[in-house]
Amino acid sequence: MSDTVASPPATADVPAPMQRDRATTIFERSVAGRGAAAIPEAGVPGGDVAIEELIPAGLLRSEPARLPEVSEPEIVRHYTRLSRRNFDLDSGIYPLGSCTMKHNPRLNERVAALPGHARLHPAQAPARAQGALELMWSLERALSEICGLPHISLQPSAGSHGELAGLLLTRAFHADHGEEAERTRVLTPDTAHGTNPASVTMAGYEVVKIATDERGGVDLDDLRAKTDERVACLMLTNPNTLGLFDPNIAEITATVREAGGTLYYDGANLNAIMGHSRPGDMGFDIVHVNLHKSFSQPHGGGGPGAGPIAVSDRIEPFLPVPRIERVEGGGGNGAGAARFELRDGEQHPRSIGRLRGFQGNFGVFVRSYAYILSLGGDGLAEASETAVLNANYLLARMREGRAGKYLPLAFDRRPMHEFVLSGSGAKRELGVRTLDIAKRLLDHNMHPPTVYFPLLVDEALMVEPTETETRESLDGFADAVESILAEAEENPEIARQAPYTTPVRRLDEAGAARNPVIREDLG
Amino acid sequence: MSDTVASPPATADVPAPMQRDRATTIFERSVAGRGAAAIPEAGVPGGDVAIEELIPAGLLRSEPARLPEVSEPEIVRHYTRLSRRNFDLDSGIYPLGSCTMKHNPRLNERVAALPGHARLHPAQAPARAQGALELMWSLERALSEICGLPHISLQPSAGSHGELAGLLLTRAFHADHGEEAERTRVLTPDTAHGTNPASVTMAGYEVVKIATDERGGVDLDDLRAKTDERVACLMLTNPNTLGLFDPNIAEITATVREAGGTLYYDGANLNAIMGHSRPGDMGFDIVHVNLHKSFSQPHGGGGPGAGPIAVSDRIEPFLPVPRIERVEGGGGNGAGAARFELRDGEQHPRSIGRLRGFQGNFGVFVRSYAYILSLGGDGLAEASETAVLNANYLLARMREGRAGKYLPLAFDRRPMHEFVLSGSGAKRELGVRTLDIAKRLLDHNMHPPTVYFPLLVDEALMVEPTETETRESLDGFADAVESILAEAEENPEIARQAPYTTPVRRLDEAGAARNPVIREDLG
Amino acid sequence: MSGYTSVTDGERREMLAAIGVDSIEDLFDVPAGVRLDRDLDLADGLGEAEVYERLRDLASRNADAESEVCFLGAGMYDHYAPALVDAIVSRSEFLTPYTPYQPEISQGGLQAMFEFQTAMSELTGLPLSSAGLYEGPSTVAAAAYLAIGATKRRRFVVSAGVNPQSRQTLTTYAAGYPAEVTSVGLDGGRTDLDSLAAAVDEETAAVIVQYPNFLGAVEDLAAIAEVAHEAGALLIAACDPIALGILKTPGESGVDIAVGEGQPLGNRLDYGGPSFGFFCATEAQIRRMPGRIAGETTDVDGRRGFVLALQTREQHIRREKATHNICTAQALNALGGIIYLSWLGRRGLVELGELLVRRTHYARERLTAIDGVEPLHDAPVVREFAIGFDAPVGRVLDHCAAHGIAAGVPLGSEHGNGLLVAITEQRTVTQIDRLAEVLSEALGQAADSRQQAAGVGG
Amino acid sequence: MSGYTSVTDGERREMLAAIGVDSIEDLFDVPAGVRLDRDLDLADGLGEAEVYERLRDLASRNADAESEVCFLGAGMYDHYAPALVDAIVSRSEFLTPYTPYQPEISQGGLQAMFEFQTAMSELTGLPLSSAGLYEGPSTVAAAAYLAIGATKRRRFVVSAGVNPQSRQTLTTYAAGYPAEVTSVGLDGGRTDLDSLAAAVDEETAAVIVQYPNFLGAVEDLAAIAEVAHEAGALLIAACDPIALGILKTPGESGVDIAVGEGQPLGNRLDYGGPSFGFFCATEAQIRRMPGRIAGETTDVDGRRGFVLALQTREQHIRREKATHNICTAQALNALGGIIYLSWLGRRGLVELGELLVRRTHYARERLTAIDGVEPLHDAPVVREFAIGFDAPVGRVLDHCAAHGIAAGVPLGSEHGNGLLVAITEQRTVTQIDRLAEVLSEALGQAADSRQQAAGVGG
Ligand SMILES: Cc1ncc(COP(=O)(O)O)c(C=O)c1O
Ligand SMILES: Cc1ncc(COP(=O)(O)O)c(C=O)c1O
Repeated sequence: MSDTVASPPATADVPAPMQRDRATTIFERSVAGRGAAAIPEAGVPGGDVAIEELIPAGLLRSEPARLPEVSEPEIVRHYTRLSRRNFDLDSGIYPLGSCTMKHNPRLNERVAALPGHARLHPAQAPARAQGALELMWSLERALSEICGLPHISLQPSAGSHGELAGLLLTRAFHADHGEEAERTRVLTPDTAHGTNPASVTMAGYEVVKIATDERGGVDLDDLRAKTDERVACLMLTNPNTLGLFDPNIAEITATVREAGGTLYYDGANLNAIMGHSRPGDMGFDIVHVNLHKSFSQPHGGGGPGAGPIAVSDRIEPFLPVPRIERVEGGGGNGAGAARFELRDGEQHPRSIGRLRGFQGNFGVFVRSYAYILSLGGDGLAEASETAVLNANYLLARMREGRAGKYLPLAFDRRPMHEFVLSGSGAKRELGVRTLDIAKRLLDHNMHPPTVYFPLLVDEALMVEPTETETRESLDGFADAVESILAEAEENPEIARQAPYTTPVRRLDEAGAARNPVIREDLG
Repeated sequence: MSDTVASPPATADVPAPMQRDRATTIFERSVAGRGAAAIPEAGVPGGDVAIEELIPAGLLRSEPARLPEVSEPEIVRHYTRLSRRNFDLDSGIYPLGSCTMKHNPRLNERVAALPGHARLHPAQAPARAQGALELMWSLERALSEICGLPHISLQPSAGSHGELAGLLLTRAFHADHGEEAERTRVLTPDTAHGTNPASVTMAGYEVVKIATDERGGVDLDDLRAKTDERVACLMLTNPNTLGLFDPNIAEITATVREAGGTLYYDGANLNAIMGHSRPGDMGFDIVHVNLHKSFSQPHGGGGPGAGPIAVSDRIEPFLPVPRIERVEGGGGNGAGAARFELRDGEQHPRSIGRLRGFQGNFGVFVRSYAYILSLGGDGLAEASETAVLNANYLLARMREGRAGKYLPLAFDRRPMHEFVLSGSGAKRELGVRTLDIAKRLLDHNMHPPTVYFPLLVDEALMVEPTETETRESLDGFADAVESILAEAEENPEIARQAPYTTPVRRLDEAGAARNPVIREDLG
Repeated sequence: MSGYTSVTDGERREMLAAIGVDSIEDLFDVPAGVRLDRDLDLADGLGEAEVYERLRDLASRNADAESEVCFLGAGMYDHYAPALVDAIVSRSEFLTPYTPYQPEISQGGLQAMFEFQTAMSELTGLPLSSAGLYEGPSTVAAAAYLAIGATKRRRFVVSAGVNPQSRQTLTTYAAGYPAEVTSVGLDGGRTDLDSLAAAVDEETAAVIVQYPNFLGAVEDLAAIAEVAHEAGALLIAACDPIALGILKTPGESGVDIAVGEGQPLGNRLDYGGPSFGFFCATEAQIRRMPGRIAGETTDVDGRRGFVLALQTREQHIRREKATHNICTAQALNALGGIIYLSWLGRRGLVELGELLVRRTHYARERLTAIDGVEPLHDAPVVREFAIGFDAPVGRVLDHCAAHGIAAGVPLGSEHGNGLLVAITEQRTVTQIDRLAEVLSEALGQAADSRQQAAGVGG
Repeated sequence: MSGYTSVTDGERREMLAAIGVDSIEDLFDVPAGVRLDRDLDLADGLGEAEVYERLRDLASRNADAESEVCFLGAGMYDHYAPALVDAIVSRSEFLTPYTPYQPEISQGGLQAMFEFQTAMSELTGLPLSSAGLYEGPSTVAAAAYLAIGATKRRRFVVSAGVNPQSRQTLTTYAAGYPAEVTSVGLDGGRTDLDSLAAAVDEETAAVIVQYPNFLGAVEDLAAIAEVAHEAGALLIAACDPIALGILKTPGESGVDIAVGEGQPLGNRLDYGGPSFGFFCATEAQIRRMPGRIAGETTDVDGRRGFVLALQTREQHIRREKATHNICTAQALNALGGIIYLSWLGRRGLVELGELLVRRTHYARERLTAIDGVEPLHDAPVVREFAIGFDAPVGRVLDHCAAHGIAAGVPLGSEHGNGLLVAITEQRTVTQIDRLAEVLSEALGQAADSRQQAAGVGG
C-alpha cells in the first residue's frame, strides 16, 4: 500500500525478475522417457493379453498423444512459476466492476475438500447421498429467502447458463399459455451485460434494446413504447451495471407483467442489496444468482461458478429437473426424520428438462452454503451495507483532486456497490485513454476496474471494490489513480506505454486475432 | 532456465516490483476493533459469571496481549505477500550443500493431513492408535534396514537432537561399563558440522578435533594419536562434508572401537549411499537420519524435521523411551493379529529416558514413510545413484571454463552427492569473494550453495544438487556461475554490489548484531 | 462484523462523513415499496469451527468413494487425482483471479489455457480446442448449436448410445435454438448404421454419437462419419478423454466436433461438479467456437505472451451475435485437467488406458459368468460395460451397498433392466472379484425371493 | 525411475560420458568391505494411489479427534485451527525453503519470525523471544541449560506440578549437562511454597514450575519468583500459551524464562508433533538464548529488512561454545502459530481464554458432582482439571471410548488414580454433559463389578 512506484531502481541494467523468464510451455520442457505417474499393472489373472486382442486394431490410436514427458518436480515448478505470473485477489485490490471480487474464505475450500463431498459420485443413490441433498435443499431455502422467490433450481453452471434457463422457462411458460409463437422479443436495456443478449439469441428470441434515461435508469417511455404482446420477457439488472438502483423498478416490472411478459432479474449485482431488497418483491419472476460473485466462490481464473435460479409460482412447473424434494418422515419424528429425494421428468412433466449432467456444480454449493452459514442473515445484510459504503467512500475519494476532474461519474447519482466513471475527460485533456490508466495501474500492483463497459459510457471505468477491502486499500487505489493522472499531466507517454513491471508488457492482441496460434506446434 | 539476466530493462525509472514494498508487519496493519475469528459464547447453564469470580483478579492479566487486530482477508494478503518474498524449492535449483534440498512430493502432504493422522491426540491410548504405532514401527524397520543397525528410536526432533541422544547413549553405555568418569572426550573431524561439537558440549563432553588429510579424509595418524582410554565417542559424517567417502572407514571405526569408544554416524549425507553402503556395516553404533534431508520432509523455512537414531545391540538397552513394541497375536493368526504397544521406563529400566514430549514428530514420520513406500528399496538406491550422478555431472560442467579456473575443487577426489569448491582463486584473481558469487546468483533466480563451510576450505562453496534436479537445471547453474565469473573479469563491482533484483538488497547484518531489534515496539 | 470485513464502527462513521451522509441507510437509494423492512429469515452467523462441524456432519451422511468401493460411472469416474493437482490449483494465484481480461498480469492462467488447448487437441486429433466449457452434456448442446450456424440446418440425429443426460440436455436447448432431435437405435451395442443412414437427410445439421458410448461400446466413428458427411451433416462425438488415450482419434476418424466431460482428467467427483467440458473442432469452425480461447502473441518488447484470442466470437464483444453466451466457465477445472495430463504424460496415459481395457474386459467376463447375468452387448469396451439381469435393480444395489460396494449405475428403462459398471485404476482385481461375489449373492437372493413369492402365490 | 527424478537412460549415458566414467558404479568410490552387495530388503515402490490407500488404511485405524469427542490434553489440545493456517503454511514458498541463510531471498520467513517473536513476547510479557525450538518438554531442558550458563550453578528445583514428560526430559538432559534435579511437591494442587523455600539453596540454578500446572491449577508465580530470586536462582515457567491470554504474564510475575509447547497455537495434534516450543526471557539473557532469532535491519538502499540476528550464539558459528546445539527447528510450525494468533487477534484470544475458563469450571462442577468423583484440588483452573476416583482408570476410559468419548489422560501414579480432563472451544456444553453421563455410568459399572467381585470372594 505504501508502494512508491516512481522511485528509481536500485541500479540500471537490471530487468524486473519476472520479465527475464521466456514463457516456456510444459510441452517444451518435455524430454522423451521422463514421466511423473507410476501406473500399476493391470494384474488380471492369466496375465496381460495384447490390447489388440481386446479391441480391434482399427479402433486403436495409431500414435500416443504427445503429452509432455516430465517428472513431478518439473510439473510443480512449471505451474508454480506460471502461478507467479498471475495477479490474484490476495495480491491487492481487485475492483473489477460487475465481478464482485470479494475475499474467498479458506474455510470454504476446506469443507469442499471433505471426502464426503469431493469424492461423492454423482450417480450415488439419493438414499446414500442424503447429506449432499440436504445441503442443496438448505442452500435452496436460503437463496429463496434472499431473492424473495419461492422456488429454486441450483442446476445452472453460471450466470449465463441461468439466463438461458430463464429464457427457456419463459418459452415454456408462454407455450403453456399458447403464446409461444407470437412472443418473440426480449427487452434488454442498453446497459445490459453481453451475456443477456447472447442468451436471448441462443434461446431463439430477438433482442430489443431499451434506452437508458439521463438518470441512468430504464427509459420508461422507451420501455412502454416497446412493450407489447410480442414481448416474451424483460431482462434487467438492478442495481444496473452503472451501479444505480432503478427508482422506477416497480413500475417497470408492472408494465411488462401487464403486457404478459415474464420478468428476468440478472443477479450479478445482488451483492448490493442482500437483506435490503429482494428481486421477488420488485416483481421479478426469475432471478439468477452468481454464487461466484455474492457468495464467495473463488473465481478460479474464469470459473467454476454456479448460477442458481429462483422463480415465482407461475414459473415453477417448468423448472429444470432433477429437482430436490424434502419428504417429511412418517414417524412423527419431525425434521430429523425427513428424507431428500431427486425428482425427474416423470414427477415434473412440464419441466423444460435438464440443462446439464447430474445435479449441478455441487462443490460450489458447498462453498456458498458455508459462506451463508458463516455470515448468517445479519452478516449478509451487513456485507451489502459495507459493499455500498466502500464503493461510496471510494467514489468520494475519487471526486477529489484530479480524478474528479478527468474521470467524472458517468451518471451523477448515488451508486450502490459499484460506480462507473467516464475517462472521456482524461482522453480529451490528457491524451490518456481508460486503457492507459488501467495499464498504468498494473505498475501500482493493483487490478484495474472493468473497462469499456457498460458500452453506453464513453471510456468507461467500472469500479467495484467489494466489502472485504479495507479503507487503507481504498485510499491506496484513489491515491494511485491520482498519481497516474498527475504523472499524465506531466508526461502522458508514461501511461501510454505502461505497464513496465509486469511479466510481459502490452501484448499484440491484433496480431493474435489476425493470425491465431491457439495450440502448440509439436512438429 | 533461459533467463537473460543482463538484458536491459524495459524502461528506466522502474524498480523491481518487489522492491517497492516497504516491509510492513502484521502488527502495523492492526486497526483497533478489527478481527478475524468469531469465538462462540461459552454457553454454560446459568449464564456467564465474571471471570474474576472463577480466577482471583491477582492471577489475571492486567492488559490484553497486543495481538494484531486484522480481518481474515488482511491476514491472507499479508502472509501471501510475505510468502512471495521467499525463494523456495519450487522456484528453481537450491543446491544448498549438506541440506539435501530434494523435491517434496505433494502426496506426502496429503497423507499427513488425513484426520486420522493430523487430529490424533498424542495421549490417545495405544489400543486406539494402532494405525499410528504400526506406521512408526514400519518406518523403524525400514530405517533399520537402510542403516544396517537393528534398533531404532524415532524420537529425536532433528539431527542435532539425534546427536545429543547419541552422546547421552554413549554416556549411559560407558556408565554401564563403569567408565563414565574417565571417558570425557569426543573426537570430531575438523570438517564436522557445527551441531556436532555443540552437541558434545551439551552432553558434557570435551571436543577433540581430528585433522583432515590431504585427500580430504580423516587423518589416520592424528586419529590414532588422539584415540585412547579417554575417548568416549567418535562422531563422523561419511561421505563427509566435503562429499568424500572415507576410504579408510573400516580402519577408522575399528581404531576407536578397540579403544573402547562408541561410533557415531552423522547421517546428514545418507542421501549419497542409500542401498549402496550402510553405516552399521561400516562399524558405527549410532546413526542419526535427517528425515528432512534424505526422506523428503519439506524444510519449512527451518523445520520441522526429525532425527531418528539407529543403534547397535550394545547400545539398545539405553534407547530413549517410549519405545514401540510389536506384540504378535496369540491366535496363531499371523501378522494380522499383531498389536503395537508403547513401552516406557518400567519396561526399559536402563533407558536414558525421554528426549521430548509424546512420541516424536509423527507428522514427519508419515511423510517419510510415504516417501519410502513410493520409492521402495530400488527407488531409494536409484535416488542415491542419481544424486551422485547429478553432483558429478555438475562438477564436470564446473571444471570447464572459468569455474574450473577460479573455483577449483577443494580436494581433488571424486565426490559423491556433493562437492566443495574453493573460491580463493576468484578472490585473489578477480577480487570477488564467495559471498559475492552467492549474492549474484540470487539475481539469476538460483539459490546459492552453502558458503564458508566446511571451515577448513578457504572461501568454500558446497554444492549439493540432489537427484530431483534435471540436467537442464544443472546446466543452467553451471552457466550462471560461468557468466558471473565472466562478468567479474570485466567488472567485479557488479558481483560485489549484488544482488539487485531481490526484494531487499544486501542487509546490514553487523548493525543488526550490534543493536539487536528482535521484536516490534508496540509503543 | 464478520471476520471477512474490516470496517470498524469508527471507520464507518468517518467514511460516512467523507461521503457526506449520516447513515448507511442514506446510501440505499431504494424505493420504500421494494425495501425489505425486516431481517432475513436466516440463522445467525456461526464461527468457523461451528460451520466446519456442520458441514462435516452433512458430508458424513454421504457414501463417498472413500467409504465405498465405487463402480459408478456414466460420465464421471473415480480416478485417482495426484496430490499435486490440488496443491497447484489451490494456490491463490490460480484460485482467486477472474477471467484474464488484463493479459499482462494473467500470463499464468493464459499460458495454462494454451497448454490445455494443445493437450486436448492432441487427445482428440482435432486442431482447435477451446479453453473449456461448463461440463459434458451441455457441450453436446453447444456443439449442436455450432452445427446450426455452420450448416444452416436445424435437425440433429442422435444415437441412442449417447448418454441420456446429454440427450435430455440437447432436447432442452433445442427448444430454444430451435431444432428438431431424432433418435436412432443401437445394434449389438453400437449405433445401428442402417437406421442412421435412413435417419440422416438434407436437413440434418449433425449426427451425434458417443465414444465409447453410454453402454461402454467403442463406436466405429469412421463409418458413422461417412454417413454424416455424405448428407452434408457434421459429425459430433461426445468422448471420454481417458479413452482417447488409446482409441483412434476423432480427428483421424472424420469427426468434426469432439466434446466431452473433463472430470476424469484429475477433477474431483464433487457429486457432479464443478468439472469442465472440452470442445475441439476442425479448422473450418475457428470463428464459430464457443468459449474462451487463448492464443500466443508477443509483447511490445518481443517477449512471448498469451492473450484471449478470437474474442470477436464472444458475448462481451458480439452480444446477440455471439457464437455462445458463456462467460464464467470452468478455468480452474481445466487447469486441473492439464496438470493431470502432464502428470500422466505420454506414456502414463497409454498405460492407464491399457490397464482399464484389461481390467474392464476381465470384469465383464467375471460378471457375465454369473448365473442370470447377461452382457448387453459384446462390442469392445474400454472402461465400462453394461449387464442385464432380471432382478429388481434397486434391490440388487441395496444388497451390494450393504456390503460396501456401489455396484453400478442403473441403465434406465431405455436399455433394459441392468447396470452400467465402470472400472478405474483404483478398482483392483480383488475388488472386481468381490463385486462378482456380492452381485451373485444379490441375484441369488432375488431369485430366492421370487421363488418364494411364486410359492406363496402358487 | 521414480516420478521424482528425471534422468532418462539416454541422459544417464551422456552425463556419465561428460563426467568421463563408464558407469554409475564408477562414481561410488566405496571400499568393497562396506559396500552393500545386495538389494535393500524393502518392498518395491508403489504408485501414488496405492501409497495413498495404504496410509489411509493406517489412518483409519486411529481414533482421532474427528471421530471421537476428545477431552485429552496434558500439553496438546484439540483447538480448532482455521483453514487459513493450512492454506498459508502449505504455500510452497513457506513449505519448502530451508533456514534463511540468504536473507535477501528469505524476507518472508524472516519477517514472520520477527512477528512471531513479537507476539510471543507480548504473550509472556518478556522482552526476548527466540524464533522457536522443537516442542514443549525439551524447551524446559533448554531453559535449564541456559540457567547453568547464567548462574554457573548446576542444580534445578522442579515442582511436581510440571508435566511429568517435561521432568523426564529434563532428567535425561541433566545427565549430560550435568546437573542435579530435585523435586518439590504440591499443596492444594499448587507448588508447596514452604517445601520450595526449603529446597532452594545457593547451588540452585533455577526453580522450574508450570503455568497452569499439570493438574490445571494456576500457580502464584510472583510468590514463587520471590523464593527463587532470594536464592539467586532463575525462575523458569513452562506455560500454556492460550492461558497466557488471560493470566497475569510471566514477565509481570518475575519469571526469568517462559517456555512452552506451541501446539495449541494453530498447530495440528499430529499424534504429538511436529509443533514448536517457544522460549522467552528477560533482557539479561540476550546472548544466551537458544535457537534462531530474527532481527530488524536495513539494506544498502535503506529498505527495512530482516536477518538472523545474534548468530554468534549459534552452533554454525560458535560450534562447541554455542549456547545450544539446535539447527533445524520448527519454523513452519511457528509460522502457523503467528498466523493463528493474528486470526484470534487481541480480542479473540481473550474471548477464547474466557470461554475456556467458564466451560472448564462448569465441567469440573459437573464431573465432581458424580458420585465417587473427587476433585484433586480446588485451585482456579483455565482449561484443564484433575479428578480422582477409585475405579480402574483403564476400564473407565474403555467404557467412555466405547461411547465415542476420549475422557481424559490418566494422571499416573504420582498424582493418584484419576484423569486429567481438558476443554477446548470445540467441546460444547452438550458434550461436557454427555461426558458426565458416560463417566458416571462407567463408575457405576466399576462399582457394581467391585461389589460382585467382593460377593464372589466372600
Ligand atoms: C451483469 C452481469 N450479468 C451476467 C453475467 C454473467 O454471469 P456468468 O459470468 O456467471 O455467466 C455477469 C458476469 O460476468 C455480469 O456481470
Ligand atoms: C552434516 C550435518 N550434520 C548435522 C546437521 C544437523 O541436523 P539438523 O539440522 O537436523 O539438526 C546438519 C544439518 O543441518 C548437517 O548438515
